[in-house]
Amino acid sequence: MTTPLATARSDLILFGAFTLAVLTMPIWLVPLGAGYPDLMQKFAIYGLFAIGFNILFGLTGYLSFGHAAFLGVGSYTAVWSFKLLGMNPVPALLLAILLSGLFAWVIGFVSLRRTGIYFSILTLAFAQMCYNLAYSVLTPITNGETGLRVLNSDPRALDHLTGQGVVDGPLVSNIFGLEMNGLPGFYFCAVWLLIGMYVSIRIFRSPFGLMLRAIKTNQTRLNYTGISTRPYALTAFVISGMYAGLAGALLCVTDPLAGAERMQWTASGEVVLMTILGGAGTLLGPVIGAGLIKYSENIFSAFHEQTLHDIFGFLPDGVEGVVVSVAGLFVGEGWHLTLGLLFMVIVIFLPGGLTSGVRQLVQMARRSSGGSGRSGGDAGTAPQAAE
Amino acid sequence: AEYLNKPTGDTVTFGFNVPQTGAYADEGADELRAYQLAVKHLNGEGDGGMLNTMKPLTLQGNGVLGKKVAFTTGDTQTKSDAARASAKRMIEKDGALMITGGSSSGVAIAVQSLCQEAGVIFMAGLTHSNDTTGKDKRRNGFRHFFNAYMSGAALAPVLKEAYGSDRKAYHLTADYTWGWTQEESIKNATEALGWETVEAVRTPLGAGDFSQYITPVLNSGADVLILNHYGKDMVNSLTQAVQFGLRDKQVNGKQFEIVVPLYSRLMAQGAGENVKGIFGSTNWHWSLQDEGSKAFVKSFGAEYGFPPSQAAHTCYVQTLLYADACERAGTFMPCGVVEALEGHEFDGMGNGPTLYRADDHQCFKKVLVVKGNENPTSQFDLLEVVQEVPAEAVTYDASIFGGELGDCNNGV
Amino acid sequence: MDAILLQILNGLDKGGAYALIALGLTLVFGTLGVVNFAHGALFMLGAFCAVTVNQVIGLEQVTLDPNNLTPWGTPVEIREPYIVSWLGDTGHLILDYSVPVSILAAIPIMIVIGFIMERGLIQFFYKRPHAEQILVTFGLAIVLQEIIKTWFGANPLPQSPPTALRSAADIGVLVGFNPGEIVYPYWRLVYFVFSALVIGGVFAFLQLTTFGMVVRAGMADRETVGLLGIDIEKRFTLVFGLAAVVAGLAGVMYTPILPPDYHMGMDFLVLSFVVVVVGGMGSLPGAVAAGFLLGILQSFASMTEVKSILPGIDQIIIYLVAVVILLVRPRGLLGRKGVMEG
Amino acid sequence: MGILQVQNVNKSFGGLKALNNVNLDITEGTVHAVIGPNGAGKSTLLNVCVGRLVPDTGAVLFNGRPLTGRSPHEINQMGVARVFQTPEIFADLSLLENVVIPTLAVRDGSFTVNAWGRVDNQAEIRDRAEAILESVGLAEKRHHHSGNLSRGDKRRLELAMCLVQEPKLVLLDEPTAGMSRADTNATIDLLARMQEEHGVTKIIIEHDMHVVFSLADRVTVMAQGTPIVEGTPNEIKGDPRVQEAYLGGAHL
Amino acid sequence: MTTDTLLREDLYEGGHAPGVAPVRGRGGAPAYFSAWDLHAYYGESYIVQGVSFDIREGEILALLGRNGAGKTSTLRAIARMDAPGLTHGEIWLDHKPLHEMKAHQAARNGVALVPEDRCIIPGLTVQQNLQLAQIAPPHGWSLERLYELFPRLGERKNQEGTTLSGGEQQMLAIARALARDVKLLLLDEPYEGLAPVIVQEIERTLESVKQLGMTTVIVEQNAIAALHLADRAVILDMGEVVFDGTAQEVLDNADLRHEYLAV
Ligand SMILES: Nc1ncnc2c1ncn2[C@@H]1O[C@H](COP(=O)(O)OP(=O)(O)OP(=O)(O)O)[C@@H](O)[C@H]1O
Ligand SMILES: Nc1ncnc2c1ncn2[C@@H]1O[C@H](COP(=O)(O)OP(=O)(O)OP(=O)(O)O)[C@@H](O)[C@H]1O
Ligand SMILES: [Mg+2]
Ligand SMILES: [Mg+2]
Repeated sequence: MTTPLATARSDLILFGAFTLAVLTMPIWLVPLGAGYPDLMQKFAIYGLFAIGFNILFGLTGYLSFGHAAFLGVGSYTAVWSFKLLGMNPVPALLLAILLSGLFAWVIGFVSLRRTGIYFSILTLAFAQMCYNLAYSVLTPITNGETGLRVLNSDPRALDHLTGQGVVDGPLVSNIFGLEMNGLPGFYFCAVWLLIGMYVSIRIFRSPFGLMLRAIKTNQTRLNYTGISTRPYALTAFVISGMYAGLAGALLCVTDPLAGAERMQWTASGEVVLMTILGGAGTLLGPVIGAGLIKYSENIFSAFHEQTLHDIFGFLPDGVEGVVVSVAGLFVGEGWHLTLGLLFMVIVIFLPGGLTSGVRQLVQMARRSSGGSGRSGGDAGTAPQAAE
Repeated sequence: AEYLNKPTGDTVTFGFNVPQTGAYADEGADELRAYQLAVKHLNGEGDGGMLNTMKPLTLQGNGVLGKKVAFTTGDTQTKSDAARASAKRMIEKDGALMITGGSSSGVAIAVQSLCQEAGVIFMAGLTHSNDTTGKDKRRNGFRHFFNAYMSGAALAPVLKEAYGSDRKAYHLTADYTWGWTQEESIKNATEALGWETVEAVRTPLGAGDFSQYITPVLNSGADVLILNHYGKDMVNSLTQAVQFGLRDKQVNGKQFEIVVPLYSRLMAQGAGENVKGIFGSTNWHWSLQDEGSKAFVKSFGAEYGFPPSQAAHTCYVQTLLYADACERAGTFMPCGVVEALEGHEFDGMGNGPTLYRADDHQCFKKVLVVKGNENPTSQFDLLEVVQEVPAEAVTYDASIFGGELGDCNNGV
Repeated sequence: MDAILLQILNGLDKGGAYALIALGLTLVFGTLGVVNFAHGALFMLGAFCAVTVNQVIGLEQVTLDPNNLTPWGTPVEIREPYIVSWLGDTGHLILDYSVPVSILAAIPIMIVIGFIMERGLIQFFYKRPHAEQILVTFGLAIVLQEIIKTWFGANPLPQSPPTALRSAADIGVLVGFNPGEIVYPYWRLVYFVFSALVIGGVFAFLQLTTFGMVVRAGMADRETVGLLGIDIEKRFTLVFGLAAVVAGLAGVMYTPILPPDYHMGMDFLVLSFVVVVVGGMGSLPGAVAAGFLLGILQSFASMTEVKSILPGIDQIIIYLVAVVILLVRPRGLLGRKGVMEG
Repeated sequence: MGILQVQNVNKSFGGLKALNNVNLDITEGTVHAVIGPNGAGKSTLLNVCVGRLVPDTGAVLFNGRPLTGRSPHEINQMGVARVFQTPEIFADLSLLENVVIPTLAVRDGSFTVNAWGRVDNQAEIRDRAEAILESVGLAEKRHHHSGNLSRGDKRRLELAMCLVQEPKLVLLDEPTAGMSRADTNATIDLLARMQEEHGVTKIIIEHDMHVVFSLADRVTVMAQGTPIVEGTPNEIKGDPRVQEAYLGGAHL
Repeated sequence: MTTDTLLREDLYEGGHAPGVAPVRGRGGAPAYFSAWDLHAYYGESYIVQGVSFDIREGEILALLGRNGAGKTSTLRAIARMDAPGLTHGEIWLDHKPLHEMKAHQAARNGVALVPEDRCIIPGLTVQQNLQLAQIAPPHGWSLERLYELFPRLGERKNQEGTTLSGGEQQMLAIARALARDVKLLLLDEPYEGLAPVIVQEIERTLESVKQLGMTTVIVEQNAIAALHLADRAVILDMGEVVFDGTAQEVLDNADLRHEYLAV
């Protein structure tokens, strides 16, 4: 976690390994049953969302419970950009980043007057207001419960200018004809994930990142050190809001529909859980947490009795029946149970989340095999790379 | 391939996308039961259910077009995003050719447009908004369930008969698209009878406690309360309205009444004895005595030990209709199926002779007006069918709700 | 006038419920410093205590009537509650009063649940960061609600108040209104009185007893209290049990108003946190005050007159008020300095 | 006119008058000690100077510019640094980072988004930070987690964090409380050395008379919110009022 | 050979049978209090590294050493606080195995720690702070008697404890310890941050505590003051005992003082 020893080289290795892992996802995810475009897109998008959230929460310690609002703003902006300008994702993403940044600035400006749980509740309140209004009163802008979609009758000015206006299939976001669904969609998101990750690494190692971490540990001292904390926190808030907006827009690039539930508190809670689960304040943790939650959401819920019977078919009949009915409690309609247990198990046994928990385990193993002395005590306090 | 996910092996995969978590999980579970039963029947197992009563019938009872039916399930969580993600998984990973299910209109519309874009068929489950086959209709999407307009059209004459034509109605409406379309439809239908609408108040989704919306009804001069709520909202608002003594009140010299335009047995169960004597409409009820209903109730009851809900019914029927259309079209190609379903007339599925209207992919059939049973003989016997309103009485001009079907999409 | 009075009644009633739920949450937070996302689940478990009691007393003897078949071919079941066949009218009476009776059962059950939760899980999280407390208690909440769902299904299970309290009271007449103008359900009045009693009881307990003093001291500095020979953990367990009972009773008594389902805890979770925070983290009077304040404001915001000026205001009022209050008063209505600000 | 002037400052907490019409004039380049019994208002006086508390009446001038009403970071940017009675450090960060932050604050001002450069590439910042750690004797521990330091070490770290900023005025609230004799002596040396090298003005609150008399050029004695005596250390030692109110029978 | 190995072998020759209070080497009399080979960690930091010493009844022991030597940690380990965690070692007080207890049990068995930062409980009055000490048995002095010893506290008994001045808070912390039936009083830097007048006052208090014959461990930076009060001295360095002897020996041994105490 400590910066000075996380050398530029180790960061580069980290980033290289991450890039490789992301780009080869369509290969190594197949045996896990997750190698289909939609889920991989979700991994990338929610990973991005969590990385951004982590810049705020992991570094400054400000726990926002309303980040879904920016995801929603990003989505709505993207769809409006599709509707008005055309199906090219680039203006949509830029506008989404811009607008969600603006939103974050306004909400952050107000919320950051408070700290701790008071801040969390302020952000939650803003997000819930956005959600409730988007669901009902703001229907002319958001299309309410049904969700905002692109229609053939929309102006799409740029498309018409470039002669791509008349489409006789579904309207899909595309860059010069390359449609952003399926694998191309995934790679498009993956590139953004990598950019997001790189920026995050830079921020972690920069003086700015150091200031953010100082905010987390002692604001009083920082103030008496001549630093005005509010603008730093606000910048972090805006940056993470922009990440959220970008993620929201990518959701619409791969699937041009923006729904209000994206802004509900459960969605905000989800990114909080992703980050803590993976390890707040670590570089990779949030992405891993996001992957884990999205994976269980999509894969565990897809099991049903039939699949279970197929899986446990090798067992003797009586045993199979029992196993299937027990396993049935955890998958299909019981997948929430699995998720809940997963949260509990990870946080109980791996404090600090998956990544830091695993790291601690490794250290513990190393310590019990190595000797310990007074300096051994320092091993725990000595700096390590962020992952 | 000539169309997306063309089955190459000896099975064809259907995607059953139902709410497994959230407020509609029980409804989702019942839908899933119906789907599994339908798959059984299609594959020639079990007693065949409605395959014995469906007319016309081309299915052979050996799967569809000679391929066994396999299925994949997913959780919509009653959220558009989750539902679409789950449907995409079915299409992209599991190779589903047809997606069906759902328990709310928002989700149905979202998944329907996804299926349109992806190029598979969507057979809607429980969705009651006019929009599903109105302004948001799609060529690849089909709805068997009735809608808010039909509820209004079916209910109005019965209400007039029971409560007279001089009534003042107060609406409480769930503040989202389905609530609005229902409020509009019921308002139009009742105002046509001569009823006056005193007030229509929007309530937030999931308000829980509705007391602050109910007290103003007390002294508003209204003598009928219409609850445009569904699911938990309906259970809560009805329970609370009854507690506030609304049904014991006399207003304008008349007995105060409550109406719940869209009923379901599962919801009625949640509201308990508060539903007694309250009018509403439903798509189907297990106590119907036609051959199709009897066959379905029998095989469902034998399998699971209790009668099916209307959601189960519509899902079961949709699956059979889709399979039959493939069989008739001789292909799973979406455009072929669309053609086979459009304008298709059939019978023996529980609601009398039915038409899948080509203009908007909406089924036109009998609608049931029901009333909370005063003396239930069992825990399932909560609703009593007051009237089976014939299809002609609820049919409307397809153009009134706007929307475009567009072209069918094969996904390639 | 009558409309306003009715809305005040609504607000008080709603406020009572909010306050009661927030009270337990604050108690746990203030004493143990634990952000308990499973508090809503305790509320839900309380409600399901009522359901279970009702099902247990209402346990039915099933006889099959072979002459009468269901449409799917099995014999029709004739059910009669054992309690009625054994006790006759008294049985009916007990069944009728199943919700109040459940209180008796809910108290020990909730204490046990509270103890198990605290000893088995929460105690290990006293010193962990709030974020991890959130994660683990949220996980627990999900697990609890899923267990309830597996057992009881997802559909609401209606509970009736006793017949005598089922209708509405014409309380307007008592203060000179015309008959029928101010009527309010008996059960809601009962609920209001009940919440006032419970809140008062908890306050008296913490302010006036030595136990309360120790607990307050433990809230402030558990380490030092331990140095004085006091086993604070034991008392914390008791406090957690108390909070569980308060939440559970709130749930039991709420069942006739809101038919319980497995998700009701989550539905109340966010709201109860907002109430607690608006009241000021760790302040019991704050939680109560905020509960009533938000309840009343919500009622007023729902009036058609208000909504016609500000459409949608009833959907956001709670959050709007929360924002305003937190901006005007940094630590909520009555919050203490330094609590949960880091 | 001195570098810091406290003019007629009053401050009450409820009924308690913590500062009662305090006037003080600190000459540039001197070490000024403030002593007095517990609860005399010494820490309160410092808090008023750095903007943590707002005085009820009166003003504090730094180089002729008012400090009252400014926020703490502005006051620091003007060149006033402060060591707290209970050490305020960045407990989650390493010692090195703890001193890097104030160094950056001097270089970059109160707010600069410098999100692209790597901290470890900024040689001059690191060098300065390491040098200061060296001079307070914490160099070895520079990669340790500062939250695990003993209290004495935390004090020294905090001192380093202030000194690295090269402020014009340092306010020290009991810099050696809880320090062992050895460390106290080391701290005295350090402060004396800084004084020689940079001539930074200091205000020191101390109960340890050894420290006071080794370092201070002038001493103000406070009691019950008011300065009662001011003078050189030797004048103070002999003053009977001081003996009675503060020193008791302690031999110096 | 380092001092401490010498001392260990000298003092604890042969160790002791498990479950029985160790017998003090010197003089053969059973120790009233003994700490045997304590090892303690803060998380992963190894802080107390095999500390052993013992005390006779009524003796006052000065525990000295420079900052970070582990004095506070040792006291906390003896009082059985959660941190640092004791991983190894035995602590016996009046034949009771403290190492098997938690903080509150140790307190019930006669350990009273006056912590470094006094830890007056916010929100409670002076009187309530004292009452709190008398909730768990066994009780020590009555409140009346305490107010007699500390008249300043009697005057302020209804004031909130945390608003007292530093010196008064220190008195309250000591009084709070005496309100319990103390067999072993642990004082962590009782003079810190106090004005000389107050230091003298506390010194007088401790003198009178000494007259009562209370077994005491005092940790103090002001080594000379502590040594004047104490009978014996133990010096810690880097978490280990480097000296164990009489207070007079330290006062006499300038080298020792210079090396470990810098006085
Ligand atoms: N925030 C506050 N609220 C209420 N009273 C306060 C506050 N801060 C200080 N006081 C009171 O003001 C008086 C002066 O306190 P101050 O901390 O300035 O004393 P001091 O001279 O620094 O004493 P010490 O040497 O013990 O640190 C004390 O009686 C203290 O209780
Ligand atoms: N909570 C803690 N976590 C980790 N390490 C700690 C903690 N508290 C103290 N330490 C470390 O333990 C060692 C001994 O600390 P301790 O407080 O016991 O020393 P001390 O002798 O009392 O010093 P001082 O005279 O400065 O109070 C120090 O190196 C310190 O860094
Ligand atoms: Mg002070
Ligand atoms: Mg210490």
